[in-house]
Amino acid sequence: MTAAIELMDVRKNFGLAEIIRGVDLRIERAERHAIIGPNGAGKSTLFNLITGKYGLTGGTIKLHGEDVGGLKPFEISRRGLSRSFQITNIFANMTVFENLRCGLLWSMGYKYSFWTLVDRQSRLTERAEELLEQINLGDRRDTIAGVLTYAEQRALEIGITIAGGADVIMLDEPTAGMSHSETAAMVQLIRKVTEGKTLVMVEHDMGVIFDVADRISVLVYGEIIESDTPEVVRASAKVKEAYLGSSLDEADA
Amino acid sequence: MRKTTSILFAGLIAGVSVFGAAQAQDVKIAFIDPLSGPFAGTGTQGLAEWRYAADQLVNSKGGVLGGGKLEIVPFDNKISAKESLIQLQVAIDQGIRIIAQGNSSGVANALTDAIEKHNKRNPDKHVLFINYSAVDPALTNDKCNFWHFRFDANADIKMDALTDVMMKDASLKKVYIIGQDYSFGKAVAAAAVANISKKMPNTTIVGNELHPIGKVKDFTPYARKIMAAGTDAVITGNWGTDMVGLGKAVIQAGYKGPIYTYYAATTGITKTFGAEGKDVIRLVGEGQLNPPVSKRAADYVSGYKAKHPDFDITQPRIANAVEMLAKGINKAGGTDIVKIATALEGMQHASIWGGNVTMRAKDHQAIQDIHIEVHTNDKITFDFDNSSYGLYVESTIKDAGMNSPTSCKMTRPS
Amino acid sequence: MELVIINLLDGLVMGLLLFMLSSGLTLIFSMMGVLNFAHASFYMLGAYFGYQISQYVGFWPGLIIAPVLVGCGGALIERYGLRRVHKFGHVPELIFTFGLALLIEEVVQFIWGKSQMAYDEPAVLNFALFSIGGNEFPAYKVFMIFIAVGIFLVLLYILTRTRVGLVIQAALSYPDTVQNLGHNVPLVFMGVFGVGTALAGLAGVIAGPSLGTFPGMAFLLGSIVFVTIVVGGLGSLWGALLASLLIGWLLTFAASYNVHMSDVLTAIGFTPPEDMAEHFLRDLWTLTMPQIGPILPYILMVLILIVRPRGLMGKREV
Amino acid sequence: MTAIKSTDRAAAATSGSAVLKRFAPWIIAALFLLFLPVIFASGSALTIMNQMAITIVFALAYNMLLGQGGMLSFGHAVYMGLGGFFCVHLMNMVAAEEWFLPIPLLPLFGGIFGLAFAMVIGFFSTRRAGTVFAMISLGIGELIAACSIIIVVFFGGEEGISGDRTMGPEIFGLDFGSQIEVYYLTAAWLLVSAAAMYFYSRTPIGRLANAVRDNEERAEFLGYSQRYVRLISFCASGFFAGIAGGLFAINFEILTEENLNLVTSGTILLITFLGGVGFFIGPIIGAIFFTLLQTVLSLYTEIWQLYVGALFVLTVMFFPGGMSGLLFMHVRPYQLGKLNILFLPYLKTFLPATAAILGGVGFLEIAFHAKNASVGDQMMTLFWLTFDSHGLIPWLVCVLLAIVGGYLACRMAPLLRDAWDEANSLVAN
Repeated sequence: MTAAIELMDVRKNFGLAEIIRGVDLRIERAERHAIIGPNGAGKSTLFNLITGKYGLTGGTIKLHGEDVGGLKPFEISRRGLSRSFQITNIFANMTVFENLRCGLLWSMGYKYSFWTLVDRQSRLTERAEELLEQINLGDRRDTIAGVLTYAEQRALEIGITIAGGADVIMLDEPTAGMSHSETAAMVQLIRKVTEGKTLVMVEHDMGVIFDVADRISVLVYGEIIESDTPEVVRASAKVKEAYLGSSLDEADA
Repeated sequence: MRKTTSILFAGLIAGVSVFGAAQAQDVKIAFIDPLSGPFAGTGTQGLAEWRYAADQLVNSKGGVLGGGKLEIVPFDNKISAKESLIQLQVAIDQGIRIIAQGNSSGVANALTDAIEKHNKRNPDKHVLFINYSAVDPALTNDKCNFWHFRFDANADIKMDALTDVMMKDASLKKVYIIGQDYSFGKAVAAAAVANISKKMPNTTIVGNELHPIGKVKDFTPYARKIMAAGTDAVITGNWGTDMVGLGKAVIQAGYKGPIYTYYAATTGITKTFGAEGKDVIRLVGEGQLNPPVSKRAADYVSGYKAKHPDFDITQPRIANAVEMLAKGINKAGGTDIVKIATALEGMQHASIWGGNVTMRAKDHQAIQDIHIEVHTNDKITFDFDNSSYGLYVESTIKDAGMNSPTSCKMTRPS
Repeated sequence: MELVIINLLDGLVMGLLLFMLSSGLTLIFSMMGVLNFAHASFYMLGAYFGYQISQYVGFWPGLIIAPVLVGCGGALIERYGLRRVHKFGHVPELIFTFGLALLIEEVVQFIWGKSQMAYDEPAVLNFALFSIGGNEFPAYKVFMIFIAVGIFLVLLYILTRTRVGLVIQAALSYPDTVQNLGHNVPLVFMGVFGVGTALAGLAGVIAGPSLGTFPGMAFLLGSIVFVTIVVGGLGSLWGALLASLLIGWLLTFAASYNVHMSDVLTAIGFTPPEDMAEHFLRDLWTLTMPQIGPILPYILMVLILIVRPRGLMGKREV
Repeated sequence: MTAIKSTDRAAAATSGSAVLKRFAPWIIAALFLLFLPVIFASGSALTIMNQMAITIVFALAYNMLLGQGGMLSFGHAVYMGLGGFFCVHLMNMVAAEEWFLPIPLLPLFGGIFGLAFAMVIGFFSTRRAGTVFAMISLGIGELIAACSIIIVVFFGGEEGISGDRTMGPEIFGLDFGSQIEVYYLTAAWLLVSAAAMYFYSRTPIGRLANAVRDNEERAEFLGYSQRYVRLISFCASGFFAGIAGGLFAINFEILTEENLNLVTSGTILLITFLGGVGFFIGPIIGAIFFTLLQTVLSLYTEIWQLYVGALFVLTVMFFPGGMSGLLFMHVRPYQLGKLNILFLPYLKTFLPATAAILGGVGFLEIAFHAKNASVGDQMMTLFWLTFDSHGLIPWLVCVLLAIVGGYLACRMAPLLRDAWDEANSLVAN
C-alpha cells in the first residue's frame, strides 16, 4: 500500500541559506501525524513545500504514490490534499456560508463554470449548510467572515480546509493563540472532521499533540531527527538534547 | 457660460424647444468648443471673440432681420468628439440651427459628418456648420458638404501662400519639415513638399518627419537633427506645447534662421518665446493686427483689449464669420438654413482686417488675404499676452488660393 | 559622430531628470508599497511654485523654497490623506494617488490658468557653454546635470552612511519587518514621502524653464516615471539610475535617428507592396523611429514585466 | 453582496412568489426603461440617456475587474474602444453590402472582439494582480492609444472612423435613423448585458473572482488557479466592454482616439469608484450620477472638473464604499428599525456641512470669476444671487460660511458617530 505522503531527501534553499536539509518522511494513510520542532526549524517551510507554495531545491515529494514536486498549489489540491494556515487565511469580505461554498466548488465539479447559478444548486447549498453545522457556525451563516471572533475564524479556516473532501488534511498550528477552552473545542472539532483521513499538523501545544497524534516527527534545523510514536519521541534522548527538552517536560507536567 | 436656468433640464422635461420661440427675430448660434479641460484657454478666448464680434459688428449696428440679435450660446465639448455630438443634440433641441466650432479638426470632422447625417434624417430641422478654425483640407475636399462653411484658410492654401513668399528668398537652400503625427501635421508636410518641389527648384528638403502629438517630453533631439542638417528654414504645423517645446529647443540649439509656423502665437506662447523668438518665429495666417489696417480695425481691437485685458484677438477670422453670417441671414430673410447657406455661397465681403473675403461656392472655403508675420517687439501696436511682443505683417498674398483645386463634389438640397 | 556625442549629453540630461523623479518614487514605493501616481504632479507643483517665486525674487531662491514647499505639502498629504487610505489596502491607495493627480492638475489650472507659463532660465545661465558641430549646448543643461548628480551623491550618502538611511535600507529589503525596528515608522514614512516629493519638486523647478511649465506637464512625464521604476526594479537606487539613463537615451536616440520601417522590412527580405497608398499594412511600411520613440518605454516596461518582473536591478518582485 | 443576499436563500424555494421576487428588479427595470422616453422625449434627453446606458454597461464591465476581481486597470477603455472600432468597420462593410448583418446584433460582435483582445492581453497581464496588473494595463493602454494615431488604416488617425447605422438591412421596418429607435436598442442591450453580468456574478466563477480578490493564496489551495480565475474575469469584462463599444458605435457612429486613451480609462475608474465597487448597483449609480454631473454641472461652472476631482479624492478618503456603500450602510439600521435615531444627528451635522460646502464652492466661484471675467463685467450670479465679484462682502460671507459651517459640522460629528453606533447595535434602546 502506498503512503499518503512520502518525502525523499527533500531540500530547500533560500539563497545561500539551507532551510530544509534532506528530509525523508513517510506518512501512512489515515495516520495522524504531528510535526514539532523549535522556532525556525523549518516546519512551515516544509508545509509550504508539500503543498506546493514553494518550489523544491531537491528531492521528491509523493502524494498517494504520485510525484507532486513542482506542481502548483491548485494542482496538488486537486489531487486530494488540503491545508489550513497559521495566520488566518479566509475570504474576509465574504460571508461564512460563501467561504465554505467556495471551498466546495472544485470538488463538486463546478470548475470554472459560468453557466450555472450557485444559488440554484441545491446539493451545493446542502453540503455548505452541513459543513456550517459541523464547524458549529450555523448561527453565523450570513456574517461577513472578517468580523468573526478569532476562534470562529479558526473554525472557519478548518471548515474551508475540509470542505473539498480532501483525504490528506494539513493543519498549520490550528490552536495557536487560543484559550484553554477554545483549544479543547478545536481539538474535538479536528478529531470529528478528520475522521478516517490522513492528518498532518504542525503544532506547538504539546497537550494537543500527544492527545491527537499517532506519530510525531521532530524537525530541527531542517532535518528530521526522530519520527515515531509519541511514547518513543518523548523518551528519545536525541530529541531531548536537540530540542528544547523543557517543553516536553512541561507537557508531562 | 453660467446660466440661471438649466437648459438641460428644460430640454429634458419639456421635450420640445422652449427657447426657440422666445423672441422670433433673435438668432442663436451654438458655440461648441472646449470650455473646460486642457484646451479651455483657446475655447474661452474664441467664445469671448465671438460674443464681442456679435455685439460690436452686428447687434450694435441694427442686428439681423430688422432688429434681432445674434446670441452666442456656449456649449462645452471638452474637445471630445463624443461630447461634441451630445452638445450638438442639446443645441438642436434648444432650437439652435447654427453651429460654430473651430478647435480640433478631429471634432470638426465628427461634427460635419454628424450634421450631414442629421440634415438627411431630419429635413425639417436643418443645421448649419460655421467652421471658424479647423483647417484640415479634407473638410473642403473629400469630406465637404453643403452645410459646412470654413472661414479660415485651409492648411494647403496657407502653405501655398507661405511658399510663395519663401521662394523669393534665395538663401533658403535647405528646408526642414517637422510636424505632429496626425492628419493636420501630415497635411502640412504633404503641402510643403508639393509646393517646395514645384516652386523652389534650388531648395532641398533636408528633413521631413512626424513626431507623436503631445507625447514628446524634450524636443532637443529633434533640434539636434535640424542643426546637424544645416537647415536654413524650419516649417512646422505644431501648436500648443508641442510648438513651444520645438521652438525653444531649436533656438537653444543655436538655430538663427526662420521657423515658419501656423500657430506660434497667443495663449502664453508669444510670452514664452519672448526675446528668444524675435525675428525667428514667423507665422502664416489671416487677419492683420500690426500695423493696423484702418482706424476701424484698431478701434475694434482696442475695444476688445479694454474689455478683456488678458485676452487677445487670437482668431481675427471670427469677425469675418460673424459679419458674413449676419449678411447671409438678412439676405435669406429668415432662419431657413438652406436659404442662409445659399446666400453664403459665393458671398463677397470687405473684411475689417483689409482685403476681401470670398466664400468660394464650389467647396465653401473662404478665400482671403494671407500674411506672413514675424514675432517681434518692433512697431507692435497690439501685442499678445501683454508681453510687448506680437506679430508684424511682413508680406501679404492677396486672395490666396483663389484658384486652388478642390476635390469637393457638393450635393445641394434640391 | 558629433551628433552621437551631443545626443549622449542630451540623453544624459533627460535621464538624470527622470532619475530625480524616479529616485523619490522608488523610495516611496519600496517602503510604503504605494505607487504614487501623483508623483509627477508634485514635479509640476515644483515648476509652478518656482515660477511664482521667480516672479518676485528671481530664480535662485525658488530653487530652495519651492522644493521645501512641495515637500511639506507632500508630507501633509501623506499624514492626512494617504495614511487614512492605507488601511483599506494598496489598490485604494493607488486610486487615491490617482485622484490626487487629477485634483492637483485641476487646482493648478484654477490658480495659474491653462496657458503655458513664461518661466525662463536665469539670465546667468542663458548662454551656450560650448558647441559640437554647430549644435550649441546651453549652460543651463550643464547646471541640470550638476544638480542631479549632486542629488544622487547626497542620497547615496544618506542611505549608506547615516542611521536613518540604514532604517530605510532595512525597510527596503524587508518591508514586513520594518514595524519591528523600534523606530517611529509613521514618522519615517512621512519623512520619506516628504523628501521624495521635495525631490520631485526640485526636478520641477529646474525642468520647468527648459521643458515648459504647463498644466499637462505632469501627465506628460508621469507615466514615464512609473515605467522607469518598474524597469529599474524595486528598492534599488542604482536600478532607478540605470533605468532613468536607459530611458533617457532611448527617448533621445529614438527621436534622433530616422530609421524607416521600410528599410528594416526590406533588409529582412520583404518587398514593399506596389499599391502602398491602399495597402492594409501601409502604416507599418511608412513607420519611422521618431513616430514611435515616445512609446518605446512602454513596450520596454511590458516586456520587462513579462520577462523579469523584478526589474533590472530589483531585489524583490513588484 | 449584502444587497443580493436575499436571493441566496431562494435557492431551494421554487414557489411562484419566490420566482417573482427574484425577477422583480429586472421587470421593474425593464418597465422603467420602456417608459422613460415618454417623460424624456427630446433628442438631447435620448442622447444623454443613451450615453448613460453605454456608460452603465462599461462601468459594470469595469467593476467585474475592480469590484469583483480586485484588479485595478488603468487601460480598460482599450477593450471598449477596440470593440467599437471593430463595429464601425463592420457597419461600413454592411453599408457596402460586403456583409449581411442586422445592426441590432452589432454590439455582440463588438463584444466578441473585445473578448478576443482581452484573451490575448489577459494571457500575460493576469498572471499577477495588484500593482503589476495596474502597471501592465497602463502600459498597454498607452501603447494602443498611441497606435491609434499611427495605424490610420484601422483607427483613422486623429479624426477616427465614422459609419452610418442607417445603411444596414431594415429589420421590422427599423432603420435606426431616429433617436428613439436607437434608445430602445441601447436599452435592450443594457438590460440584457446587466442581467448577464449579474448572473455571471452568481456563477461559480463569479464567486471565485471574489474569493481570489479577497485572498488569492487561499483560492489556490482550494483547487483553483488564481491566474485562470482572473483571466476568465478579465475576458468576461473585455466582452462586456466590447458590447459597450458596439453600442457606442451605433449611437455616435464615430470612434476616435479618445475612446481608447487614458482619460477615458481614468474616467471609468472614477465613475465606478464614485458609484461604489462593493455592490452590483454601484457602477450604475456612478454612471448615472457622473453623466448628469458632466452634462449639467458643466453648464453652470467652468471649474466642474475641480469639483469632480475633489469629490473623488474625498470619496476615496472617507467613503471607500462609494455612493452605493453609503446607501447600503443604512440597511442594517433599517432592518433593526433604528433609522429614526439617525435623523436628528444627520440634520445637525449636514446642515452646517452643507453651509460649509456652499461657502467653499462660493469662494472658488467668486475667485474664478474675479480672476477671469472681462473688465466691466463684475457682476456674477451664483445660487440665484447676483452680486459684484470684486466686492469684499461676498468673499466674507463665503469664508464665514465655510469656517463656521465647518466648525459646527466638526463639533456635531461625534454626535453622529454615537448615533451611528447605536443604530447599528443589536441592543434595544
